[in-house]
Amino acid sequence: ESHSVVRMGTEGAYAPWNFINDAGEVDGFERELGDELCARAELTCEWVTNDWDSIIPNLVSGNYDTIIAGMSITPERDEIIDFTQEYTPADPTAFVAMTEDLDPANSVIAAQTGTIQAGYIADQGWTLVEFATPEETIAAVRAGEADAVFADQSYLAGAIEGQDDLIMLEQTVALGGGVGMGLRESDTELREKFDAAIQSMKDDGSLNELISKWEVASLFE
Amino acid sequence: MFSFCADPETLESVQWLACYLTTGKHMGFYWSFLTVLTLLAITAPLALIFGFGGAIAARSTIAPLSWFGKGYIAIVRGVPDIAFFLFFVIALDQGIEYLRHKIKCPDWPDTIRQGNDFIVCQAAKMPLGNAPQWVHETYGYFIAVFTFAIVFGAFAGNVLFGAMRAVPKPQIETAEAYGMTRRQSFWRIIVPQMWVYALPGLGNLWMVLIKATPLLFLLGVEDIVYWARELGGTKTPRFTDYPHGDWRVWYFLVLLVFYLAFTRLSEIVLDRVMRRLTAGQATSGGEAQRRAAA
Amino acid sequence: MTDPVIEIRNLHKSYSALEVLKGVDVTAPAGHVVSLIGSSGSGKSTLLRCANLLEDSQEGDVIFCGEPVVWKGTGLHRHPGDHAQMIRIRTNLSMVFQQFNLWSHMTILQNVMEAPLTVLKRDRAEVEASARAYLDKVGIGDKCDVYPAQLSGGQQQRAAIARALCMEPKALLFDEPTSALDPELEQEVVKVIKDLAAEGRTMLVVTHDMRMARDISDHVVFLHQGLIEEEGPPEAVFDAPQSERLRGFLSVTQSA
Amino acid sequence: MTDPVIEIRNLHKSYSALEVLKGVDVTAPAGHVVSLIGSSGSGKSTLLRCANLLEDSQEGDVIFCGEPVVWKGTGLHRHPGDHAQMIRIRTNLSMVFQQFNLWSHMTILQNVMEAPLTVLKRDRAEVEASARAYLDKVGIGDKCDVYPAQLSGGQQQRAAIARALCMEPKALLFDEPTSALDPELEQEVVKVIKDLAAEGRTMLVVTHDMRMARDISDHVVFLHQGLIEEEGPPEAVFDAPQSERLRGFLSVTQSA
Amino acid sequence: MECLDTIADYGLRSIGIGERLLPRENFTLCQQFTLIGSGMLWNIYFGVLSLLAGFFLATAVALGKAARNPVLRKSSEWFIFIFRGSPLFIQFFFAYFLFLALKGQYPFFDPFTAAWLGALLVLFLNTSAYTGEIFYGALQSIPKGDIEAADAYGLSGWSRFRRVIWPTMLRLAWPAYTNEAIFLFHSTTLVYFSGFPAWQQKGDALYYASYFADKTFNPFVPYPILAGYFILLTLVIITLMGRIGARLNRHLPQEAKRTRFRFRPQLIR
Ligand SMILES: Nc1ncnc2c1ncn2[C@@H]1O[C@H](COP(=O)(O)OP(=O)(O)OP(=O)(O)O)[C@@H](O)[C@H]1O
Ligand SMILES: Nc1ncnc2c1ncn2[C@@H]1O[C@H](COP(=O)(O)OP(=O)(O)OP(=O)(O)O)[C@@H](O)[C@H]1O
Ligand SMILES: [Mg+2]
Ligand SMILES: [Mg+2]
Repeated sequence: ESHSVVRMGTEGAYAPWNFINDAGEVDGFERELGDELCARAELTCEWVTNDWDSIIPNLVSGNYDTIIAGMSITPERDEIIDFTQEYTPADPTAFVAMTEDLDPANSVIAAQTGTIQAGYIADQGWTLVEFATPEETIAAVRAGEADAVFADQSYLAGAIEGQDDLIMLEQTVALGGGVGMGLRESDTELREKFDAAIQSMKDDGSLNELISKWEVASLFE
Repeated sequence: MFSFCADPETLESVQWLACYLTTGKHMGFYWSFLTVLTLLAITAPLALIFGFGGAIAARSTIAPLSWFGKGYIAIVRGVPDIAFFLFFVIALDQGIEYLRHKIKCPDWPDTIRQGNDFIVCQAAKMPLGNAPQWVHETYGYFIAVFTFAIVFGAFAGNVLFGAMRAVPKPQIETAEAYGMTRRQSFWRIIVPQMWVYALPGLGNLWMVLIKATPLLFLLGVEDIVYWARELGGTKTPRFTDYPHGDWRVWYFLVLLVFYLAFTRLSEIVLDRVMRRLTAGQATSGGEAQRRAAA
Repeated sequence: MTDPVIEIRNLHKSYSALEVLKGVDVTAPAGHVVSLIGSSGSGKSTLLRCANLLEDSQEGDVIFCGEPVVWKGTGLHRHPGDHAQMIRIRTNLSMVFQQFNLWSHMTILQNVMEAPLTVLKRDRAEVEASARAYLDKVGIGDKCDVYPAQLSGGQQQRAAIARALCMEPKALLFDEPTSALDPELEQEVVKVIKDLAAEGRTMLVVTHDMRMARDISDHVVFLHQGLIEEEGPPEAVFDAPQSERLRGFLSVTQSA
Repeated sequence: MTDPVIEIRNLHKSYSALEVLKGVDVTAPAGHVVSLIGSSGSGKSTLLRCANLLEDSQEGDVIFCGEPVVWKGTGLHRHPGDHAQMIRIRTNLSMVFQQFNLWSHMTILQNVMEAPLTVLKRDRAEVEASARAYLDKVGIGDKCDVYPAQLSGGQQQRAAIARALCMEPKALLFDEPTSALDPELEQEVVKVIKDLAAEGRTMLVVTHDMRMARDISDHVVFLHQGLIEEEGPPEAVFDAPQSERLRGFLSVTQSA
Repeated sequence: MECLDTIADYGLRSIGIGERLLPRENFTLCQQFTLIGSGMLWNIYFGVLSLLAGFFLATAVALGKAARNPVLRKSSEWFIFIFRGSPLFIQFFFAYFLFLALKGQYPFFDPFTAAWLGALLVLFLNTSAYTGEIFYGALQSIPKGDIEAADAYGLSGWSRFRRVIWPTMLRLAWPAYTNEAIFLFHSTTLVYFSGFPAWQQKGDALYYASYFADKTFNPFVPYPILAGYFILLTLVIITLMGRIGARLNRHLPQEAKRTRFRFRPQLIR
């Protein structure tokens, strides 16, 4: 199967990984990374945004060819689709609250509906309140509806920048694996191309450069 | 947009706002209003046609056709539009590609379902894999229109079915007594008279349809609500030249005004139509009109 | 002039439990006017409605111009079996309803032109001319462009008569065509009916007006509780009624 | 018996451009029956409708039992100003409509009982008894529990009459109360009207039946093109008509 | 039976009774049916209460809009306009926002930011506006003769309304009102989808359906299950409303029985 144009599916609502910039285009760490990978693999690429909820079904159904949307590699996902090797290491999950002294077990923790973070809080038996968008989780803390937000550190860092009332707590939790690019299981050829391209970026250090530029995760050793 | 927008940090508030409101992202926002309006303009007549077809089928004396019509009206009407949009569009898309695949690549060796994947030959892709982005977007848009029309067609079918039955029996009987066939009395008496009974229901449906457009994003179309959320959310200086706090309230207020204005416009038009339909009729509406005119 | 145009034989009709017609025979030869009289609720309107197949009857025959209606099913499930035949009969048989039943969404002129245009497919200009002529004839030529709801009762009734005439049918069914008309107009209608009969059209007329029945009829049928109690030429029926019931029915009219 | 119960003075009424009543005076003393005759479209129904305030009139007065209707506004905006008064007048003034206007969602018995129960707040058992009695009186006691759509034209008209009678009002307005009735029933209705007059009730009756008008009336009013052309006791009006128009109108009736 | 256990564990999960944790892996069909069904409790709760309460407000609003009194008329018109003129989720957004603000001021408003009260209130007002407009439309097409006869017999005010206008209004409005009832139940899926937060993973049917879709990456199982539940619910609504509708129309001649046996050779008529 040949791909004359590779359609790259992303969400566009998860800075700094991927977001829509002032010009209305997809921007962020993954945009830059994806463009570089396509250049190295000598592919013509096109960017497509899709709602997070249906991002995997639409890939499987062939509406685009890759998912490059800050998606952690988990065993469950890996059963349905294939992943390239990870292009960032696991990003820790962190809390943001109004005060330093937060005891998660006796607080109301906000998370985005259906995320692994929400699942984790439910597992712990803490009081979970779920909102449809990450934006609302932060608003809820400010409004006093929740005591803390539980989300990816890189996202929280970007979201509270310049907002003095909110504090990122020291405590972090490691959830999920590294982030990789998702592809259809039948699309082995394309996966190999991207794998090779990621490897070459790892090898020449350009990947680490990108990671530190966008502050999305820790660097590769 | 404006030449002075080069370095937004130095701007005064008015200029800043002018620059802010003309970013590419805002252009997307403005454009999406047009998207929504065209969606409505295409969906409404299409849904009416589907509904009319459904109602006619449901009234048919041929059992299978009548079951089909009633089934369509009852089942599609039964599913919440959100739930319908969440799986139907993908299914529809796959269905189209499946058919194209059967026609275009009859001797394709592999199966279409490979594990979790749905794979058809390149020629059967809809639109073709190498088509430019706007073709993909237009295709997605029309799939969305079609889906909306199917859903709202079922409701329109129900309204029209009821309206056809509300036409007083003697009126139809008279037509038959004058030798009109069922078909003739349907088109000459029932259809013209049913609008009076159907219009309030259809008007309501139109209002509901307008309010359903925020669901467009579920169908992969970037609509006004998507942009309002996107633009209104808190922006930190790292990712934008125009940082601001949570401005969703303001953006949603803009949407509110848009929807209210559009509703008002629709009401005025519907009111005119209703006035025409009730003119001279022996109903309280016609009576009120007569008294008002006096 | 003796071929029957409308022939009804042994007609039975029930509304679920209520038997309204219990075996009625009526024959109307070409160019004849047959009047149906009888007390309220005796089944006169029902008989007319059965004659042009608006109601299904359970037993008996309806024969129009020598052609018997083809039935399908029996008893309560009996209904006309040949659609084309039904249409053919109805276009040759116009009815004026007791409640007028003008189409409320059309102006008076449109009401009159509707069936000739859509059913008979006649030429529009020609139909319009004849519609206006008929409306003038019944005296409401000035009400062409108003809706039925804006007419007085008598005006509506006259519009309904014009509508039936404009079909120029072989036979007409009138259900109390003068109930809402003043004596002057009633005389006009009597004249119209007589003219129609002279043109060779056949008519079944339900009426409560004995004077009119006597004036126009070639034959009078007295219906009582779903059966024909007595019938005959008007002179016989009105001047020498045989049955007790008919004598009772007529006495009030005569005495006054 | 000479206090006027219904008094209409110089009444003017237009439907937008069409002037239907052009200054009409009608007086009906207690226990009197006043008949309105006139050709179709002359404004008889309109006059009745103005009398019980269903239509707003533009000029003139309506006086019921000596109490003049209070108006608000002028000209085309004139309408009754005192709601309580309007209700009071209407409950004492029942109307039988030309098109019957039975409430289609109620059975015949419910139709008759409705107003006495909800407006007059009379006792249910008593109202039911009297409703059944009135329905029997008009000969449709067996149709108590069916809906109007299942009745013949004459039966509907009789139900409408029973509905009006059951209100036991001071005055009644009849709009062609016998149009759908056969002569026998018509005589029944004439008898009912005479009985009511004997009980002291006042009536305004629109009719096309000159015989009936002569039978029942104390006073006959001939309406022509929105004006009273002639009026007087029945003998005078019918036997010695003064005006050209009335003579023309009556000639058809007499001659036959 | 394994499935019975699942039902026991999760049947009432949406209202916080039963298993604390949602299933995490090896999702069975039974689990999906049970949890989504459990979520339906909320959809039914929101739908039934707001529909019942809305019926009365809608009647009042429709009468208000038809009233001569300009204050009544204008306020009814504006009420209908605002709630019918804006998408439900914007109403949810502003209501939540407003309740949050009020809560900061007055403790009375504490429960309003929870869906069970806040969303219910919004849905109630929303359906009242839509239904009010439907009823108003029906009021406009009541046959003139019916009202005239009522007027002529001195029926006025409340009794004229209750005995003559109201039954006819309902009869004329019924098909559209049935549609509105269905729409209302459908809109209850928006409560947690975009509007109010879900606490402790207690949500409505759509909440659980998208939970499963998210975990299994397969929209073709949970959403059709959800659709199936709603079709059932809709059929119940249609049946109930149809019964009432038949009662409202019981005076019309029963034509259906007769025509059923007719076969007409045309495909379309
Ligand atoms: N709602 C209306 N709008 C406009 N014109 C009307 C309306 N109702 C009646 N008219 C006109 O007013 C005139 C008088 O009508 P009305 O019903 O009073 O006549 P009528 O004397 O009762 O006649 P009939 O004996 O035929 O019942 C008629 O010419 C009629 O066309
Ligand atoms: N749709 C119906 N359902 C049940 N019964 C009906 C129906 N239509 C008429 N009837 C009954 O059938 C009988 C005959 O009615 P029909 O209308 O033929 O009487 P009619 O002779 O025309 O009387 P009128 O002179 O009063 O018009 C009446 O008793 C009536 O109640
Ligand atoms: Mg009859
Ligand atoms: Mg009249």
